[in-house]
Amino acid sequence: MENSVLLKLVEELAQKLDGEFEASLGTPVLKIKGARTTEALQAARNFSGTPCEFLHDLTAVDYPDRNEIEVVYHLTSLRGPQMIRIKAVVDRNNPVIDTAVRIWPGADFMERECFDLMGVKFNGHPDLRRILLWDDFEGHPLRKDYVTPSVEERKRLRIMQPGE
Amino acid sequence: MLRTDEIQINIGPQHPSTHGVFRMLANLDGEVVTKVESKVGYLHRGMEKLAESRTYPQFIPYTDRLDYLAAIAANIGYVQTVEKLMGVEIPERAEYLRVIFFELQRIASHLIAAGTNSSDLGGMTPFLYAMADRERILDMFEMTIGGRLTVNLPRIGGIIEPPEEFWPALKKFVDDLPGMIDEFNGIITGNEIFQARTKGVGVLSKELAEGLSITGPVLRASGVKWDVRKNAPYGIYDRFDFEVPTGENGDCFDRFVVRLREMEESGKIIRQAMRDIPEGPTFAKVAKVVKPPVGEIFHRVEGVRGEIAYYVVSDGSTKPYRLRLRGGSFINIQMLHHVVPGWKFADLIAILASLDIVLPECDR
Amino acid sequence: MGDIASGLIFLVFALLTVFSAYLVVSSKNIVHSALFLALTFVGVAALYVLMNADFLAAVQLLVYGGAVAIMIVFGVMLTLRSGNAQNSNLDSRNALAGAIVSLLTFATLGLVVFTTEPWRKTVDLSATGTTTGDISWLMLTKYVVPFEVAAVLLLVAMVGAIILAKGVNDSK
Amino acid sequence: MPQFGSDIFLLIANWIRGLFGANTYAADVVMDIVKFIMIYVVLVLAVMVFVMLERKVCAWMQLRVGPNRLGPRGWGQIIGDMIKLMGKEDFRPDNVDKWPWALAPMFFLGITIMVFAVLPFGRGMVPVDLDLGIFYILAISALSVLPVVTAGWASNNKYSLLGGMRSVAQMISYEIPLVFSLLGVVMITQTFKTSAIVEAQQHVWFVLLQPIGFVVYVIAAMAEINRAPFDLIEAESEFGCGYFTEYSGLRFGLFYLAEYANLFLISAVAATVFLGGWQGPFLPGWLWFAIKVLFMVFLIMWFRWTFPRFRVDQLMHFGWKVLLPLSLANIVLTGVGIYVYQLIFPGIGG
Repeated sequence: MENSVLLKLVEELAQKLDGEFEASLGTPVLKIKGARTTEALQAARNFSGTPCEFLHDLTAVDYPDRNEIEVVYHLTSLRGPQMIRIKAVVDRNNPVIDTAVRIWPGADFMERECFDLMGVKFNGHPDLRRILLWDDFEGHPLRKDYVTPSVEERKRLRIMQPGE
Repeated sequence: MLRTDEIQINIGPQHPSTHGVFRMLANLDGEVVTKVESKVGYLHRGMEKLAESRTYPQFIPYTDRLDYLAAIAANIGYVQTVEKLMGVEIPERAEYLRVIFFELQRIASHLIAAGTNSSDLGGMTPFLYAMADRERILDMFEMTIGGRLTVNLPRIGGIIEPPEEFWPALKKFVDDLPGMIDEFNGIITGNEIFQARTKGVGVLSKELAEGLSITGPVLRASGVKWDVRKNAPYGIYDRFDFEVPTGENGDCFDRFVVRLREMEESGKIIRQAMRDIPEGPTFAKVAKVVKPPVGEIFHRVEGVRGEIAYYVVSDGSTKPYRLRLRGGSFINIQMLHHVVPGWKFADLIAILASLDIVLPECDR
Repeated sequence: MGDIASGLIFLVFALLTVFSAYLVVSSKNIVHSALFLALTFVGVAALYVLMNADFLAAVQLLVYGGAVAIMIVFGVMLTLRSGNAQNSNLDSRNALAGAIVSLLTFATLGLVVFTTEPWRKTVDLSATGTTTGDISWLMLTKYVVPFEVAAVLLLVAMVGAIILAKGVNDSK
Repeated sequence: MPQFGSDIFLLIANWIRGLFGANTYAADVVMDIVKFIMIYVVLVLAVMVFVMLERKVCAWMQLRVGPNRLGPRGWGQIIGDMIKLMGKEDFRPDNVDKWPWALAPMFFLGITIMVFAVLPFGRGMVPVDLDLGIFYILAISALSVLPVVTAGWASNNKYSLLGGMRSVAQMISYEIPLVFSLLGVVMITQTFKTSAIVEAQQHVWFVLLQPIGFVVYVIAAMAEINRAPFDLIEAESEFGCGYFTEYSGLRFGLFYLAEYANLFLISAVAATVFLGGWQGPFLPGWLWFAIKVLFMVFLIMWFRWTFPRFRVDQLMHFGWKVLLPLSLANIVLTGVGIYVYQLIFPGIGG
């Protein structure tokens, strides 16, 4: 079965990159340190037999109790049904990770969104700006400790400041 | 060579051909676009954040609002994700009904895509034809649940059973579908001007499409034979016999034609589903309080505008710890930056039209 | 009564032409100058009509009003840097020189007109009975060589314009 | 002999002239004024009908009903549209170039109205029967580029400016095939006079003798007045509304009026030059003219509601590389045809 090949490949990769490996509902999950992301992505892209060369999704999950943010990459393929999930763990106080734009130009918007909503900084991203929220928005709303402003506060925000 | 100044022109957020509040900042050298920057986020509602404070079933109506032209696609994607996370098996009949409704929604949405594509190129009439045809699908939705645009049909564990009069209407629609597509081929696809405007315009190469994570009809128009329904089947899609239409050149014309052919294939799927659908209940037994186990799930369905994927992180409570929505539009938009420069301003409109984005899905 | 009316009409159009010609040089906004120039051309066409030169009037409208004026307006509008249209017409310090040149030109033209005998030359060829017919007759018989020479000249000018616009290197 | 019914307008004209007795000069002046007013009245009425017709035709093409609330079968909408346009606020944005902006719509309409002076609306119903008829039409309509580009520039809006830029390129390019397409007919009739051209079509319409000319004329004329599929100037999916983006109220109404007046104009010229003008059996001449104009208007609306829009460079290519050679070939063919005709029937023609 193709899936077992993939599981084995990911397991080997996990050992090589001192990451953790698990299989969650049949999907191989590779959890690594943020610094090894590019290596992991490149390796997953070039898996022999079952390459996961299509960056399906890029997002991040906030774990304030562990003081970690996981940047989650879902890699799939356009040749077969394989899919792996790579979780890159970064420090919550200083979330910095290397960009994937050099591997997939399509990571551009997804990384910008991740930066916008989760505050993860992507090293080497050509144009890392907020994308969905406005430029002078404060905070990163998808973090668990983000306090949604009250209605009054939001009304105040909606009024354009002079000079905008 | 005479040197000319560029002008920077704002297209949107209110503009007839951006289909919503999408804004592009285009640099024009005469008629030629030298650079385009897309600005999204005007419709950002923080869906992913909202999901964290809603229970699982409460979030279903939000997925309607994700892509207002293909509400059922997002609905079904979401409920399937949660079911997969919980390990719920739904009855056969419900699976078939989901396929029928999903494909009907795909046809409805592609009709709009084809119509607006034409109207963006100046041909208003096909748009109205498309609307008239789509009306019949919306009527069927209305019969079933009362809603027309944001239908909210599926539930976790099943789907609403359509009423008696739904089936003859569906049969008639599926029988008329080839005629409708012929009509479209006659009025738009075969039109000389339409072909001149779209053939060879905005070519998206196979490599670029893959690198840009593009999915859906746009990817297929670039010649990649990839359809989740076929290649990584979910639900009961492996039971149906259908083609995955692909284009050859990846130009606007191919993107248009791929959509038309997908409608035909959807018609085929519906016909097979109508033939095979068993009798029985449409709801599985699911606990009143949906409480998935701790875990993570990434589930993708072949949405109308690209793959819709949900990544749900559950901490065992009634609310998702984190819910990530991946819509086709948001990622497909990136194509504009890479493809548009060098084309004429009118081509920019044609390319955007052929991309068929829906802004709520993009901004979430 | 008819003479008075035509005299009045002449006066109106003559004033319009002269006044808009004046505004061409005095307007502060160069686009307005260009537009007034177009108006001047139209006024001249109207004067031609009053002189029974209806073909000439139509040509004046077609060529000067429909093409030359538009090219000038278009060129001025597009080469203008945005924002300073209000004060874009350069205030020439050579007003005196300009006046002298204009006067000399006017005097020369006047001299030519009045020394030609008879100065109100009317064509009595009337091969066809209409001005158009006469002009075409003359053009294709007596003046066929100048006509063709002008055509060749225009062709050369057109080729030159294309080369200027496209650039020599590009065309190789 | 003028018959009652067919030449009712001539009878009225003669009656008015009769009121002045021997004073022909006063009669001429009064008749000129009457003619001018009549042109205007006919124009406005025609435009009102066309606007309504456009909505009805487009509704019919698009499987819709169209306006159906006001008046019988919705035809009261004509009045409603007009009142709405007049009742709107005349909104002038800041930073427009005031005078050019304000005058452009008036000049646009004025130029169009001027052309109507030479059209034969029926037998003996040419307001001013100029020797130069056709040439006059072309000369005057050449001017109509100027208000468009002025409006585009003066609006101080990039959409408008781009629309204006396109208008110059488009209208000037298509003017050339337009002129040449009419030249074939002029060669056959050897006159520019519109009334004479209509007389010459007593036996055979020129659409049969000049099919290429007719096709080129219709296409070029549609481009000249910016009707779809050549409506790049106001391509709403690209530029919002092109050169009249910044206009509202009655000024917009003037553009609107002028646009439909132009539609009337090209249909009327087509009817006059190619479709035999007022010639036709049984019915009075002016009615024949109206029918032919309506037919042309319907044809052009049909094109509008079925075709997508060209791209700007395709439009240029089509104009310069297809229409212009076609119209030139048509002239050569016509010349050869006339020569051959004269060889076979010597002594006919000049």
